[in-house]
Amino acid sequence: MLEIDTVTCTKQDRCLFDSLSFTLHSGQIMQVEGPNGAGKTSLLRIIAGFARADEGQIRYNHTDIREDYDSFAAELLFIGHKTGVNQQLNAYENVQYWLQVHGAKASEEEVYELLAKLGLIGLEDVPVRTLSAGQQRRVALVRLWLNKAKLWILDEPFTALDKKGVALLQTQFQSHLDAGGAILLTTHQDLTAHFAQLQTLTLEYRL
Amino acid sequence: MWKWLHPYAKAERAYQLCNTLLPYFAVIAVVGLLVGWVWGLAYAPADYQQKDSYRIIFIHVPSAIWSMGAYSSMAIAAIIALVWQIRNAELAVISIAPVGAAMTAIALITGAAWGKPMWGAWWVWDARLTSELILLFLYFGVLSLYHAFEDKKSGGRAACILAIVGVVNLPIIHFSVEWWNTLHQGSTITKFDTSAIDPSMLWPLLINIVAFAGVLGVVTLIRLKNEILRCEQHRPWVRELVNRG
Amino acid sequence: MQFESFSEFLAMGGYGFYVWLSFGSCALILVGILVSSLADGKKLKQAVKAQMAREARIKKAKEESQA
Amino acid sequence: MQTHHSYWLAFKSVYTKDVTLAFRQRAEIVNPLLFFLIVITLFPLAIGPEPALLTRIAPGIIWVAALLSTMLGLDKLFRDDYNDGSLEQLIASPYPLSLSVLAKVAAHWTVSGLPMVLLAPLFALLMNLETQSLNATVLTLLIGTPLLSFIGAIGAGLTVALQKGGILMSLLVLPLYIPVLIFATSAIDTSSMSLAYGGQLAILGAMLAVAIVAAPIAISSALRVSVS
Repeated sequence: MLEIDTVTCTKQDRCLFDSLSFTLHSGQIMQVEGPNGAGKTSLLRIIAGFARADEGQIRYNHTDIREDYDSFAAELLFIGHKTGVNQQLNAYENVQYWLQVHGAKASEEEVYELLAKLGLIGLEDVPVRTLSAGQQRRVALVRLWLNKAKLWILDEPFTALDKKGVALLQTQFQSHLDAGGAILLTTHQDLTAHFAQLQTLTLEYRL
Repeated sequence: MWKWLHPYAKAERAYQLCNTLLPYFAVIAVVGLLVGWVWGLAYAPADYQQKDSYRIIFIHVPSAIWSMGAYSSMAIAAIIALVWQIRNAELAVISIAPVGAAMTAIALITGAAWGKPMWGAWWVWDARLTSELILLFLYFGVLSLYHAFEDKKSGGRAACILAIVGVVNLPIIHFSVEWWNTLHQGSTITKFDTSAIDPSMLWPLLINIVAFAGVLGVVTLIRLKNEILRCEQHRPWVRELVNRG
Repeated sequence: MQFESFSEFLAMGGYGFYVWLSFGSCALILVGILVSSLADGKKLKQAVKAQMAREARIKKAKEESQA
Repeated sequence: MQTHHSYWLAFKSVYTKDVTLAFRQRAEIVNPLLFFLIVITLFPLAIGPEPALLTRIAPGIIWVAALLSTMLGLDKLFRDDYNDGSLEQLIASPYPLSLSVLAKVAAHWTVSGLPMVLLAPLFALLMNLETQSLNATVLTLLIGTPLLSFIGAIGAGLTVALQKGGILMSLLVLPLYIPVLIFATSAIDTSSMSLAYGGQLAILGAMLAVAIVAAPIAISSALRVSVS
């Protein structure tokens, strides 16, 4: 499904990785590991098409993502360090806005139900800036239940989540994989116990 | 592995190309300026109206022409850089900009120095001078945008976009300023009636125009060489080059 | 030659100040940008040399500590 | 949840979000307007209150003030979206980025340009402009301020990733505003002489048409560079 072909990235004269190649098929989950500054986030941003690789190609279903980025984007769900949750809007508005911008629609009950599932009962209509970091993160993670994307790219999705939240997320990961999706994520958590089919990619810090 | 080496070869080749071209431009610049200035200053006849003050034309017109020429070549390089994603073209944009800005500055200073004896004022809101001033602002914009980015790759691409936006706007700005000028009927005295120019003045002028192109080429090539070295400084070929010379 | 003497050449028919100001500032700007570009290139090459020397020193120190 | 592709809906939601946010923090709308008003007030105080003189310089003052107060809101145009990651989400959406950008520029105009158009009669009054010039002022502002938003958004997109982008943005954008300034002020000038100013309006309109087509492309490529 996703092919990374000899991708090279240098940042400020430092080579983060060179000639990196791997593939990710549907139903697979891959964890990118490595110390801080090894280029995990840079790699995810290159694959999501935000940043440009110095060399190499990212292909999705055998076409370069740059050729038809919008149809690639329709199959992509990206949640980064910056989650894209607006501080002034409330949780419900944030979810609805995101859905509309991504060409989807959900009923009010559906959204409220999901917000409740993620432990945001009673916080649906207060500005997000008044919520805690973990709660803000959950507002963004609602998207995992509200998308038809095949490929999920998640940068540290478990940050600021409690144990219950982590478990909830892992269940959702599993159902996404079962439905034929693919996940590429970075995390410092050990996921081997939860996903039998877990692949790991280790990036080293280079000088 | 080969794919890895490919771009280095490209940068290296571009560097060598600069080196091959440099002497030709240098000869044009040095010989052209020498002949053009001596001819223009000492041998060309004085203008019957403006007397010897018209001699400023021999640097004012070439610098004004190449201030625009440099901007257009910069914009062409920017389009190449963005459409075909060629890093060397991006570096060319960054290399041309300061030289173009210098040309614009020369055109402005000589224009002012010519304006004082002709119009009695250092600065007159004449259409051509005003356009040159705005052009200088556009050059400064490109340069300061590039230098504001810490990541020079993003800075280069941002500068390219701005250069293209600028070149789209330049004719509009030029036209609007010309139009504004006729509207307000400020100083419409043409400095020099170009249609009636005598060959004895035209030849040194043409030589100077060519010479200024040579200067533009020389300085741009030197700067381009620097920029290539700067972004390739960790590559083996640069180290070899430094060791050799 | 349009001028009888050198002093006449300098005077430029009374416009000497403006003419020489123009040509002078033009020469100054062009020489300035040329020299600064050349100096920049020289500095860059020196920086590369310094970097190579630094790496050589590190390598040497490593070899010595191993030996 | 169901997929529901609609360009119009996507445009509308981006537009509504920006306008809603601006109305929630009313200072964002009010402050540039107050700035506009204060700048205009300063001129008679500096130059003198003779009605004839004011009439003569009014077009220039109104338009320079309009340029400057548009700049105030521009810095914020993409800043919040860049900081909270919404910009990345817009890029990684199935809709073209140009569409969202168009919506954001439209929203910026609604909260910055449109109020100026509505308040133009007041400024014309302050500057001793006559009725025919008042019409011209309103019309030029109506066509000209969207142009300012479009051109300014290019600068805002290029500088959004920079910490101190604000001043740099003015440096990039103001020279590009010159044609708008020239044609708009000349239209008002011409109208004060009771002459037809349709030509200038047509040129402004043509520039706006070009901007609607070309600027979103430039803005979205600028944003892609800033995000990378």
